[in-house]
Amino acid sequence: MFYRESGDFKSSYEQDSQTFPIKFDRFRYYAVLAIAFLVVPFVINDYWANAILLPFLIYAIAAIGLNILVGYAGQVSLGTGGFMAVGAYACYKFMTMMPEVSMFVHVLLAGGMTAIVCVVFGLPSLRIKGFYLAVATLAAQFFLVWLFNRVPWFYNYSASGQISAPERDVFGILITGPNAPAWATYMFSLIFLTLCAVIARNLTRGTIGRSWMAIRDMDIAAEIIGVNPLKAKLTAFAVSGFFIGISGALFFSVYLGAVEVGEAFGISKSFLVLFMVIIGGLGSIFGSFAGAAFLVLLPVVLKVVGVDVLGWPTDIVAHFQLVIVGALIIVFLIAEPHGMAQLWRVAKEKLRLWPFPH
Amino acid sequence: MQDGYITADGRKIGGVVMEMKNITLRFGGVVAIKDISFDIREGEIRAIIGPNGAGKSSMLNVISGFYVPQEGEVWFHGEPRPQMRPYEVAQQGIARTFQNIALFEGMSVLDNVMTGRLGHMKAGLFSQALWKGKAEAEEVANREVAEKIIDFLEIQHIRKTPVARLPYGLKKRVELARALAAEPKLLLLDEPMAGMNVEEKEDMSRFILDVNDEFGTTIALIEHDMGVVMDLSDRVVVMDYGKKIGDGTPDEVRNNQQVIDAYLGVSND
Amino acid sequence: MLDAAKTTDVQAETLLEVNNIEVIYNHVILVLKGVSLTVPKGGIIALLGGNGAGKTTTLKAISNLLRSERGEVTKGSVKYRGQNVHESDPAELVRQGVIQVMEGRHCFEHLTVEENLLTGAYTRSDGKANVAADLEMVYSYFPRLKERRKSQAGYTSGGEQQMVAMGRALMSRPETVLLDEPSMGLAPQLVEQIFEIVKSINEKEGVTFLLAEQNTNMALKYAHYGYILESGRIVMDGPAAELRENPDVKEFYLGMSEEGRKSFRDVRSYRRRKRWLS
Amino acid sequence: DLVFPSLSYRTGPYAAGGIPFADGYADYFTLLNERDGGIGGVMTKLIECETGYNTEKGVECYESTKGEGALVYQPLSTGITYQLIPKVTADNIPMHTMGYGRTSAANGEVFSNVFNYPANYWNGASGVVNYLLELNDGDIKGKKLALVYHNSAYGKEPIRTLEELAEKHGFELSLLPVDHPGQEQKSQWLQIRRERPDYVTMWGWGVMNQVAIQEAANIRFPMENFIGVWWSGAEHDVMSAGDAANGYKAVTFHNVGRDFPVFNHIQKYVVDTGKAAGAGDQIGTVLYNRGMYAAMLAAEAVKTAQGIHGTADIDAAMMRDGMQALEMNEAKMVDLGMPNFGPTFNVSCENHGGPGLVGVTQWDASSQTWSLISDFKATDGDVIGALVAEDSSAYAAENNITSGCN
Amino acid sequence: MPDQFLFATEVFINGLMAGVLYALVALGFVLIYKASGIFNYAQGVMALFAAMTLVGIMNGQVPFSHIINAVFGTDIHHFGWHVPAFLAILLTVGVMVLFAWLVQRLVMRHLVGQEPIILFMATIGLAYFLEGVSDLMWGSEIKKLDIGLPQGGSFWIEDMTAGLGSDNFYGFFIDNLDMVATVVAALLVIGLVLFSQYTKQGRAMRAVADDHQAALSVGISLNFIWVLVWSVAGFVALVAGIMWGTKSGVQFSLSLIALKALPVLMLGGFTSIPGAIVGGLIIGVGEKLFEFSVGPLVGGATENWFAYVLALLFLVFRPQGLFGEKIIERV
Ligand SMILES: Nc1ncnc2c1ncn2[C@@H]1O[C@H](COP(=O)(O)OP(=O)(O)OP(=O)(O)O)[C@@H](O)[C@H]1O
Ligand SMILES: Nc1ncnc2c1ncn2[C@@H]1O[C@H](COP(=O)(O)OP(=O)(O)OP(=O)(O)O)[C@@H](O)[C@H]1O
Ligand SMILES: [Mg+2]
Ligand SMILES: [Mg+2]
Repeated sequence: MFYRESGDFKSSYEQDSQTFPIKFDRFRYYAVLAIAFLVVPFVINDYWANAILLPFLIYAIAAIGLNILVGYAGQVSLGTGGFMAVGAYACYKFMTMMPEVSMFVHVLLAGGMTAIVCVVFGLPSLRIKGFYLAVATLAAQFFLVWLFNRVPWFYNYSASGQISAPERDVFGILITGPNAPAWATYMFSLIFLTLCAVIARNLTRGTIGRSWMAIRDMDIAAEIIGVNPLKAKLTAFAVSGFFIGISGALFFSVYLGAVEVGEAFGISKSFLVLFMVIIGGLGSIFGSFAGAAFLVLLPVVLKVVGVDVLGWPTDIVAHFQLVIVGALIIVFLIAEPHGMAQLWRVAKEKLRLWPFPH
Repeated sequence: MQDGYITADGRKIGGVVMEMKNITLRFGGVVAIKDISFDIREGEIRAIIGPNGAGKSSMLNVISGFYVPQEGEVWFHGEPRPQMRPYEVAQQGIARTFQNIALFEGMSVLDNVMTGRLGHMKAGLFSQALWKGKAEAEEVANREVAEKIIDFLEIQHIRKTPVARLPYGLKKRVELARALAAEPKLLLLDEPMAGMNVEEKEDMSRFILDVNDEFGTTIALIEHDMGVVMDLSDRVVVMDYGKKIGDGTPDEVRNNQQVIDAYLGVSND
Repeated sequence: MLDAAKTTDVQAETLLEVNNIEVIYNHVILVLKGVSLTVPKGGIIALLGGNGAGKTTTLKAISNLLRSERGEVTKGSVKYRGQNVHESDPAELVRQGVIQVMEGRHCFEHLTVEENLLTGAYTRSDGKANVAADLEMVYSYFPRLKERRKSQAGYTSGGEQQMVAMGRALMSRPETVLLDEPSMGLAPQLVEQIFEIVKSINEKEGVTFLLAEQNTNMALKYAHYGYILESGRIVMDGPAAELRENPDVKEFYLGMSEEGRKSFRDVRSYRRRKRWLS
Repeated sequence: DLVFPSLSYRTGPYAAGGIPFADGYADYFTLLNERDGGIGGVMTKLIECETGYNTEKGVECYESTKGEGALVYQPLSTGITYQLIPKVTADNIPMHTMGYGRTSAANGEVFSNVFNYPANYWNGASGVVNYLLELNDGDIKGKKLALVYHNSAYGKEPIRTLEELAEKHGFELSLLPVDHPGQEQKSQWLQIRRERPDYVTMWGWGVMNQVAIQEAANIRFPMENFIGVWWSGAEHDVMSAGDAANGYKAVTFHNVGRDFPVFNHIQKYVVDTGKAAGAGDQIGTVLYNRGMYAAMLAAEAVKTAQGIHGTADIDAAMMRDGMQALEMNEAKMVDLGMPNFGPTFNVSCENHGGPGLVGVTQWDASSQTWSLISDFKATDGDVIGALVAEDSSAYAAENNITSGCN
Repeated sequence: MPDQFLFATEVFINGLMAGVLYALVALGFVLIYKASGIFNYAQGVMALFAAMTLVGIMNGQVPFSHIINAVFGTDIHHFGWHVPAFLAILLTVGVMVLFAWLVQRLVMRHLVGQEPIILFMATIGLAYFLEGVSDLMWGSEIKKLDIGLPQGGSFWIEDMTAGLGSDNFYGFFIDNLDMVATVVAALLVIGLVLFSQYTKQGRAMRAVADDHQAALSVGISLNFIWVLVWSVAGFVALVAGIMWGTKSGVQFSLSLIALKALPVLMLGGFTSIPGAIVGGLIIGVGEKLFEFSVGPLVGGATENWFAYVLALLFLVFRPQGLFGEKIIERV
């Protein structure tokens, strides 16, 4: 009904390349932003912040980052965990080396650092493709984890090799440490997520985005029509690394507060973020959000339903959780291989034709 | 460099822009191109024909730098072209279409056409990330060019359609649009009309002629439809299993016995 | 060449019957809007139409390859020898004798040319000797393939791949062949040769052909009957000979006007002309 | 109700260890409810939350249970412990990390809400060395000790202590890290075979334990000279090596076997009434005992807190006080049906770690049982105390904690 | 001979053996990749599942007893019989075939013609699913797997070689189980190579990997091919599960051995059966020698990343792995 493109004419190309060319979408987008920024901070509590919203926001950033690499540039990476670790450790080092600087800066610097590391590990992508590349990125994953585990300088020589986030603030408001208020950690992550999403959107709708997609869809043809593969791939690794680094930094400092590299940034993290991206939809920013929400929320929901509502033993619920998540992934892929974002798109197309079936 | 001439229908053909000198290309035991030389003049429509597997597409790949010939040189604008990567070749103003359509399937038609303009867009990463200043202005300006080409090729109605959904013939047209968007000086077309019916071929011919007329674009064209080749091209190179067996105006080629034996066959109307 | 007389004697038994089918891609894109056609046993039927008319879709709907492209026959039925084939697996159809040569070659890139041809004989169980004989037959049709038999299909030229695709289909000793643009990308002699092959197989072995073709001229020359498809609907059908004489077909599909063939260079206006439907 | 969250892991790579512990922890509280009607008349309530040994899930568990009036956390994972240390301190909920977690949390002046009595890893390391000293009549100069450890925060814990002790006693220490999960240890054991250390000690967990014991058997390393920490000394660790594992040892801070009256009660009140957390077949296994022991210590701390605050329905802050004032003596233990089940000790504000008494157990493959072969003995307080002071003051400095007792 | 050299040789030999064990897992990946272009992430979990099923059958465990007991309040665990190893293996093979059929039926046939990454993702879903199911079915405690394979170092070899070096050298240590694994792996590889190169089904398998649609169009039944390869992959998983399970007991971590197989795959080439073996040997030897020589200098535990870095280095020179099919790059 309300989903009408007609009557919503665009008279310039600026308007046509907007993020949300349809008025209704735009409206909904502002509504979501308003709720996220103006309502949620006032009603948030520790549980919602720490168990649901923070992981969602932070994983969404990582998913956007990985989506740029996998979904837009077509370079499948399984090194996400390792790159998040770079973000986390860089952030930790910056936090302890320059305690007086705003947390905001630390996180950005951590992102930058990760971008550099990511580019280095992206170099083989110039020769290695497809699943070979995916497996090759595992080299980054294992090497980085080993490095952070092995070299005491990274964890400031602490006895056990764990790093824990000291208290740091932004404009006097505590952001890290146990005393940081839930709303502050939430807002801090939300701001980063919004920033990342906007940047990602801008990059992907412009020149860079198109050269990434060209490389993804057919790298040889792309090169022949004038895309510099070196530049396209490495910028993708850099931008992706920047986002993933930010998410790693937030993951460590704001969300968990203390991490052990092998456990927090192990290979399962790489897979988790990749799932988010694929389930959400490759090559879609919205999909990154959807995928992160899905994989953060689903286990919690299943747990609540299974343990709290149905009162089943926790282990049976945990096993069923695996079974259900696995089955849902398959069901989703069968229903729509291009992810939740595509489901949404098809739904919109249908709405547009409504009430006619096609 | 020789001077140009005026064709029968009044088009001006300039000097030689590209010259292939004794190109030999081998793949393991297969010799795809055997010591072939020919030139392409500015503003002309140059056809390359020959039986299947003769090495025509390979020749285009050599021109666009994707294949590196074992022997021979490519001269461009009167000087030997150094060994370069395909994207550098493209940046010199050479655009092309592919025999087995090579569109970016995950993108819309418009985005595909816009990729053709990548070489003309220079905004930096930061400007693009913020979508302010140069990036936005550039996007709009280039979009206008792309839209003009979309209009020209009459594909406005599918502008936003993902190319994966298009039928074969339209894909070919989108590919042409993408190549044209680069505003190339030399356009290489590899069987642009395969899989089209007569009416569509007529349209396609029209587009090609107009590009050539309006922008003065030099065109090298591979095609198996002799009607099209003979009608459109100024000069024709004939290849047969890697060797050049004919080169000249359509009429000369049509009457060349070797060409008739190897390629045209007897009953050609 | 064929004449009208020939078309009548093949009118015998209906092999394939497509009844008013509707096809939707991705649950939303309606492509075929009620297509019906019948293919008699031993006939060569041409399916003509412009780009995007739905020829490929029709063929895929018959061979059931649609499903793997997220397309779906939502209405109507496809019957082969009176049996509904809607549910059967494409491989099952091949075993029943219906094989499709897909548009755009679709060779097995990593297999050699010869291996590609041999996969065509996958469903056969009449012994190695017969398969070998047919392999020789295919090589005799396409000598070029014999030269390239040991190279990976991915590295052969476009036309060579087209030959591989054709040859591969012939290797299965089909009863009915669905040919999608067999002449695309082939050199002129070969185009004629392909049609000659089709004709001879049709005549000698009684194989039925349904071919989607852009080369209307050739198609109508060899086919017995033709259907013209436009925007997902059949707009005209009739014996090939009649279609060839139809003035509209002549103008739009054969490129001939009253004065005979126009030069491509002389077509000055490319604005859309008359359509049967729009 | 008295709420006890149990952050268990019955799935994932360490499930085999997590299940018996969680069962023991749960069954003891069930026993208290069934037999005694709770503690001090207030029923206990166990909230189990599956972590899968994963820190993020651990945080989720913590956040979702802390609102329910949780009295004490037993996170059962070093990773989760590090995570929760600042959180429980801010929320003023006590946390008990028995035989794992952050060792320097023994310093209660810095870690006000974290307890790791009765023993920690450094006690464990020292316990191993003391035991070797005992075997060698107090002189292990020039002997070689190899440490095979899980390459994680947990596995690295004993290194500092062992290094100090190596210097002190003049033995040679070589370090052999094994990466998670530890399925492949050929390199490490070939190296051991080459170097022929006199003793091997192990800080392993999960599949790493079994593989190590199997590999030790393969190279015919004498099992008596192979001593694991308490997380490398359960039945399933030795079982898969079969007879070859006979004689393998592990240090411990609690007793083993099912020869205690309390188990009869559990059998009667819990298992036979169908209220057991697991299948009921784990009673008396090492990790079950440990879980139960942890629950018992928690219950005793509740009783202490109830005594201090004069109310039966205590909250988390009171629980902390109870834990800080906990006294375990033999009389109490006999009363509870657990004579000599663990060392006797007192907790104080300064010392959250107890006295660090460590015993040694040994595996007998023919009877398929572990038995205590050396009673709970003191460990090297000088070395450990210095290390605790150093590490905790570093933590205090990093986090602006003013240490001291209130 | 100098001892150091003998030690290095010993490490080398053990590296070879370890490599064979990796290769056993890698083989399963190769099979499925070769036959459908699918990178089957679930291969490791399949090994776990197969091994668990084998132990469960041998011990007469009641499947899903845990849930049954939880739901119905019953207390059943065992049927009370013991199945001989040989029979149990046969039954397990049957279960794996059934599993293959289910995979085809419920997953693969709905994903015909999808991009590789989507199929990859589906196998990840499958891995989760199977992991949950195997735990529910057989419980998550550690199980001992003993089908009578010899274990422990071979005394014979040790004694024979002890004299080669000084007193510090005790002879070569070679694990009996590893030797068995080597023989089994060799047999498997020979069988599989014969199957995929010289049979019609083998050719069809490779065709399917190239182009699902075209394979369908020539009458290759994807469903049949898939059931076939997944069954074979299930069998290979069982073999790997037996070898690794005997070594370390059957428990969750068995599924993680997949991670050890990936560099092997990458190095050998995703599509090559002999590649899996050669890759395995190179990785095994490489990582062991590196740990032996460089490990002590950098603090050890280098094996995990070194395997990947080594494979990466090879790839930079041969992007399709040592024996992988050349990646066709054409326009
Ligand atoms: N990369 C390659 N590796 C091996 N052989 C190749 C390669 N590229 C082309 N060839 C071979 O070189 C010959 C020429 O191929 P090319 O594609 O140039 O033919 P073509 O003239 O374009 O034919 P068609 O009209 O069929 O497209 C063919 O025999 C082909 O098999
Ligand atoms: N996978 C698909 N998803 C969505 N739409 C599709 C898909 N395949 C084809 N179509 C649409 O179906 C219509 C018919 O396409 P089809 O390929 O059948 O045409 P055709 O007659 O074979 O054309 P051509 O001669 O160019 O091959 C086209 O408009 C096309 O956009
Ligand atoms: Mg060609
Ligand atoms: Mg078509």
